[in-house]
Amino acid sequence: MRSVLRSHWLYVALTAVLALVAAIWAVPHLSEPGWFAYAPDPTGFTPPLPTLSPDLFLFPASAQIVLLAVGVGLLVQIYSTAYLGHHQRYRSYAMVIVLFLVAMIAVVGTTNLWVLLVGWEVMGLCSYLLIGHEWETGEARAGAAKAFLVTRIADLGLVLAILVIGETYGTYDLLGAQPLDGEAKNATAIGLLVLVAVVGKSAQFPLHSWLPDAMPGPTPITALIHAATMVAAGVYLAARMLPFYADSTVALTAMAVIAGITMLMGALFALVQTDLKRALAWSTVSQLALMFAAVAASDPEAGLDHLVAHGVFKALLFLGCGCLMHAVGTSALSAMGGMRRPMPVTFWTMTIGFAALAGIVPTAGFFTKDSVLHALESATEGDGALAGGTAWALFVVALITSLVTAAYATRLWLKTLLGPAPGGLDAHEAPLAMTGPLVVLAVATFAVSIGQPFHHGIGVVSTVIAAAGIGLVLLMWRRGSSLDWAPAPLAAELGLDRPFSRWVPRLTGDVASAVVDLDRDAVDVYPRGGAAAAALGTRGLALVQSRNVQRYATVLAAGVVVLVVVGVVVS
Amino acid sequence: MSLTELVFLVLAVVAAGSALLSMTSGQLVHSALWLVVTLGAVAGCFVLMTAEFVAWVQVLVYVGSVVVLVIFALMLTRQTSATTAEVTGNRWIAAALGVVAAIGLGATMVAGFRGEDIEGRRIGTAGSIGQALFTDWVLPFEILSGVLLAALIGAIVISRSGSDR
Amino acid sequence: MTIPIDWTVAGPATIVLAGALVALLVDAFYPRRTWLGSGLPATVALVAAGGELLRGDAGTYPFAFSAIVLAGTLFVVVASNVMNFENAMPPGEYHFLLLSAAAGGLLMVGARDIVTLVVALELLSLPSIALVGLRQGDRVAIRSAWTFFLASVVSTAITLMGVSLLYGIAGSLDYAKLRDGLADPRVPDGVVAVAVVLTVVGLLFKLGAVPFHVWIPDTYGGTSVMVAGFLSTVSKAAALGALLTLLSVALPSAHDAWQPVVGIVAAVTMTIGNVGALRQDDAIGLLAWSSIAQAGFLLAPAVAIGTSEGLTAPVQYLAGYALANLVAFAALAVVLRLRGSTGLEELRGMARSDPWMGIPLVLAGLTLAGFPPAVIGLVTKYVVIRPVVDSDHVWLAVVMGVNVMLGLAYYLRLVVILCDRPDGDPYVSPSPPVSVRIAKSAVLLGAGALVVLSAWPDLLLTHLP
Amino acid sequence: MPLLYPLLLSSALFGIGLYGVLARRNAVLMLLGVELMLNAVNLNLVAFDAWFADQLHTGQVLTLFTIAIAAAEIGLGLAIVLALFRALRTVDVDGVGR
Repeated sequence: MRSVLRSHWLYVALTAVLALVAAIWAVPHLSEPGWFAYAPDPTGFTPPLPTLSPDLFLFPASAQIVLLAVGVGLLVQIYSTAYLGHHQRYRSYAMVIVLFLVAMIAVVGTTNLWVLLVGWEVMGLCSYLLIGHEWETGEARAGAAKAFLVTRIADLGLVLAILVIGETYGTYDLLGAQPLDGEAKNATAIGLLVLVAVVGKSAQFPLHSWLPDAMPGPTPITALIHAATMVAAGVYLAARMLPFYADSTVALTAMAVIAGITMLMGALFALVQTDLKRALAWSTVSQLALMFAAVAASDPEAGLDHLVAHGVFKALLFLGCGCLMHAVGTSALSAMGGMRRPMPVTFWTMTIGFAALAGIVPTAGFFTKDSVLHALESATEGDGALAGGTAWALFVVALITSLVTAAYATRLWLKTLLGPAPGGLDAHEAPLAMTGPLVVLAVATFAVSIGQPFHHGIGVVSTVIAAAGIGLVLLMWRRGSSLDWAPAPLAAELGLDRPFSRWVPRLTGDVASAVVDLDRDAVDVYPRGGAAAAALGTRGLALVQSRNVQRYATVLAAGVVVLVVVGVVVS
Repeated sequence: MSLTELVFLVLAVVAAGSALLSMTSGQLVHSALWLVVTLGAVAGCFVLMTAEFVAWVQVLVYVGSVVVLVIFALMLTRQTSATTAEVTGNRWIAAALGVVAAIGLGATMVAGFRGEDIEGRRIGTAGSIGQALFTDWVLPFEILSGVLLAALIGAIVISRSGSDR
Repeated sequence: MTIPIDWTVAGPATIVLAGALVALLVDAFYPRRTWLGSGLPATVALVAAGGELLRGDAGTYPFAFSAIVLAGTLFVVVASNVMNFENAMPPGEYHFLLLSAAAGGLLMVGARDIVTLVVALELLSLPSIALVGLRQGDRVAIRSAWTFFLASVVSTAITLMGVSLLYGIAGSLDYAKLRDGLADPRVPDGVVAVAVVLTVVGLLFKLGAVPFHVWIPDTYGGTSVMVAGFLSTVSKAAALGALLTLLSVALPSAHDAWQPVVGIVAAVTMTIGNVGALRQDDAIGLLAWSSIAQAGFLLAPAVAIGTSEGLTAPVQYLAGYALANLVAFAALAVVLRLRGSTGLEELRGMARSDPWMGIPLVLAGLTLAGFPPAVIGLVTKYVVIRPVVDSDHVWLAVVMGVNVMLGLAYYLRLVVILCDRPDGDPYVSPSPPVSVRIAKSAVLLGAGALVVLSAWPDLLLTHLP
Repeated sequence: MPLLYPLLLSSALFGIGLYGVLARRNAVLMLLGVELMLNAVNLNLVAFDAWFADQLHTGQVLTLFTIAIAAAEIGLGLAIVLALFRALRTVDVDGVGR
């Protein structure tokens, strides 16, 4: 029994069973007509708690995401047997991945908002545990705590949004609360609260800073969290809730502005990184913003299509990054290069991944990005709730972002895989358990493009833009540029992280200690302040006591006075 | 102003004044003795409000036993080192709270019960109180016996430190 | 006219008090003064009182609180066996005081006039104070008792002032007559507000709500662990039952005066309790602050007392909280006995090295946090938030939501520490004596109950009023 | 006799007692402050009872109970103070906190 428990394949089997069950459940839903606007029988929905029934229900779009999550989860689990199998805490790691997938399925598969909240919170907890998996390093601990705190702040938005939806529609069931056409109520409030929730979960501006700092986590986990599941849950939620706030120009404009800022910022940051993993993290932030832009343009379907495609190729890139790290021992760009010969599988699969990121035909990234761009272009014609000016700005920013994206994808490709190999490097191909998932994902990168819509005009424009970006970088490469740009503000990530790294922890700590001290010491401030300054001396020090009964009684009596005043004034 | 009112006012002044002295006096034993005066004056007030039985209990329980107990405790815990001050540095905030409490309560009383008069009916004979106590208020009376027993046992066990066990 | 004694209220309390006396006498005259010698009659008396309680009208509101008080005391008595090695702890007096306090709690919950309420409150308070200072020759314990005593008598005096004003306004202290008297008082509303707020103070003190919480961290930290467990559950249950009955039966017409006060106190209580708990590095200190925070959650639904949910929600929350809290305190008592410390570092990895005590602690922590898989904690959290939302106190519901999040931070820290890999040599538990085994079995039973309730929350929700 | 006389005396005594509890350095004298507060309550109760001429004598009965409770409290309180004194050789509240 012990040896079975110790065996890695037990966890893979567990994940495989989960994936199989999810697939059996989800695949029939894929071909169903209609999208989220599925109109159910509106009767018979009551506030679901306290029964806490899961109320599982899949839409075609959610079925895709379930499949994506369990698929990537299974591949990550297989990959981890080789990557992390000898780690002493492998078992807890593997179990947390399973828990994570279950929570993700709960979020995507339920119609009960409270179950959704539970899954959402469990995902937050799991990501905290996984990012902090190597808690021996201070970096991992800090990154984990930061991710937890930031997403927690955002989770308040979700709690409030659920409460407002319950108040507005009288039920906490998504189907029961489905607003009929033109009858969405409290749309702006719900929209803004949902926005707060997803901005935190999906690391959008201004709560973006946790995602790059979560990179000390094991690389497979980064692939799972930052490609397929947790950050995707934010986009999914925004799309899923769109019917509640589709009428609200305010909420959609806010989302569009945030998406615009984030996509360009993330792409620019990705362009100057010297660390592959961190560059990929910023790239994720930027791509997620693209999906939000689609949602803001009232075409969530395009956003979710891109979510699936991006999930596949970004998982591929992260896992490939893991193979490289396995080979060279670090994720710094300076340590990589010349991988074609020693690591052919990694080289070719990652090339496909970068191509998809840059948006080259016929990868899935090309088709879904074009769908998003097409959605943005349609929005400029005033189809959605976005004002024409906002939509135009967003469209232009998205085009610039594709240019930068193509540029940084090329740069990363050149710096990691081509170029001269650093001296003394003895790279070798990763074991089969690691390269296998890469191949599967590479195939999937093409497979997902099957059946994707193709938009002629946009397709040509975006291909030209991508080619320009790629060509520019290739040209500079030919000219002998090192491709290491680091303008100071960009390299410092614009200093946007400062409020989080400095102020927030300090503030929390201060408040906590202040309350404890208040009971012990603070009351003493009054007598000390009252006494003449000269008399302070030793007597003043003697007054700074803890555990003084009289101080307690004073607090009590003063509290009663305050309460009586409140009672009299209010009544 | 009737004689009763006059006597009551005198007693009230005595009670409040001695209470103030009791709470501010530097000599511990003086404090206890001033408290006896206060409690006696309050007992007098009870008599003026025709609550004779309560007044007697007040005198017996408080003046007769509680204060004696307190004086014993003061003697037992007399400290060898001379104490610097009999009030703590907390006294200004304490004084402020005391004044706020007194004025606030006084204002409440004035707002709620201005212009009412106590008729001089005899309400507090031992017979009528006993009747009420043993017919209407038996349950709390019985519970009270439990309170006294529990306090007694508690006091014994707490003061029996480091003895036979 | 006479007021008859309501024996459905007085019966169980009488049995418990009689049991207290028997326990004291057995201890005094039994030649070998053992822990079981007085513990056994105490247990029997509590069980008998439970039987007497069941003969009455089960399912009523006071019944639920009485049942929680009795069951909680029984748990404390059984788990207290862990203290039998302490020579400084006199068993007869311990059980006598514990049962006296429980009788006081029972009478408080059943009181139908303020005179009985005040006397019963004292029957709960004075033995509790003595219990805190019971460990003989222990400086910290006696200092804690002094803190608790002074805070308690001051709040009693303030409460009595309020009671005297209520009497002046309504002319009676019977709940039913108070209700009529306050419906159309001759005096201004401000006077009623002063009287009501002052009266509620004593009960808020027993509940440990801010600003009457200052005694809690010192007192819990200075006394025996099981006494702290008693204070944080049974004493709170009695105070809550009495408070809700008082507010809903006697003072509904003074609704405008107490409702904002109760709302504000609940909000501030849960916030300060949670923030205070964030910095604790001892498990007892953490539970002490967390019990302050939980008092806020218990109090919050009282703003919706006009609805039926406003009355039932606190009972259901209380049941879950009391069970989890007692399990936690009892497990910590065992830990303290075996390892000599309850510091969080001492607990590191306990769920692995000593699963029989560590896993119940994890369960209790998750329940208190309201985090799955301890579904019962989550459900009861929802139960208390719902009436608050329904009664349009959205601001309070938001504060509660924020505090659920705050609470997660330190409860999960406790859980993570417990589940961590133990550093250093794994702790090897010596074969514990029978008394510890009894306490351990109580912990395991309580943890089992938590598991059952988590799997089937309806069991709790439908069987309480 | 005006009802306000005893009520105002009671308010004054309550305030003075509260001051004593919060300001006296000696633990025994803090207890005396509590006694003053309780006496203030008693004055109120008796005054209202006399005003209503209550048939149930609620006010006076509660006064008697309050006196008994005060006696029980002071008994327990003094025991604690004596134990404190034995343990710490002081009844100075500042010293007790140390």
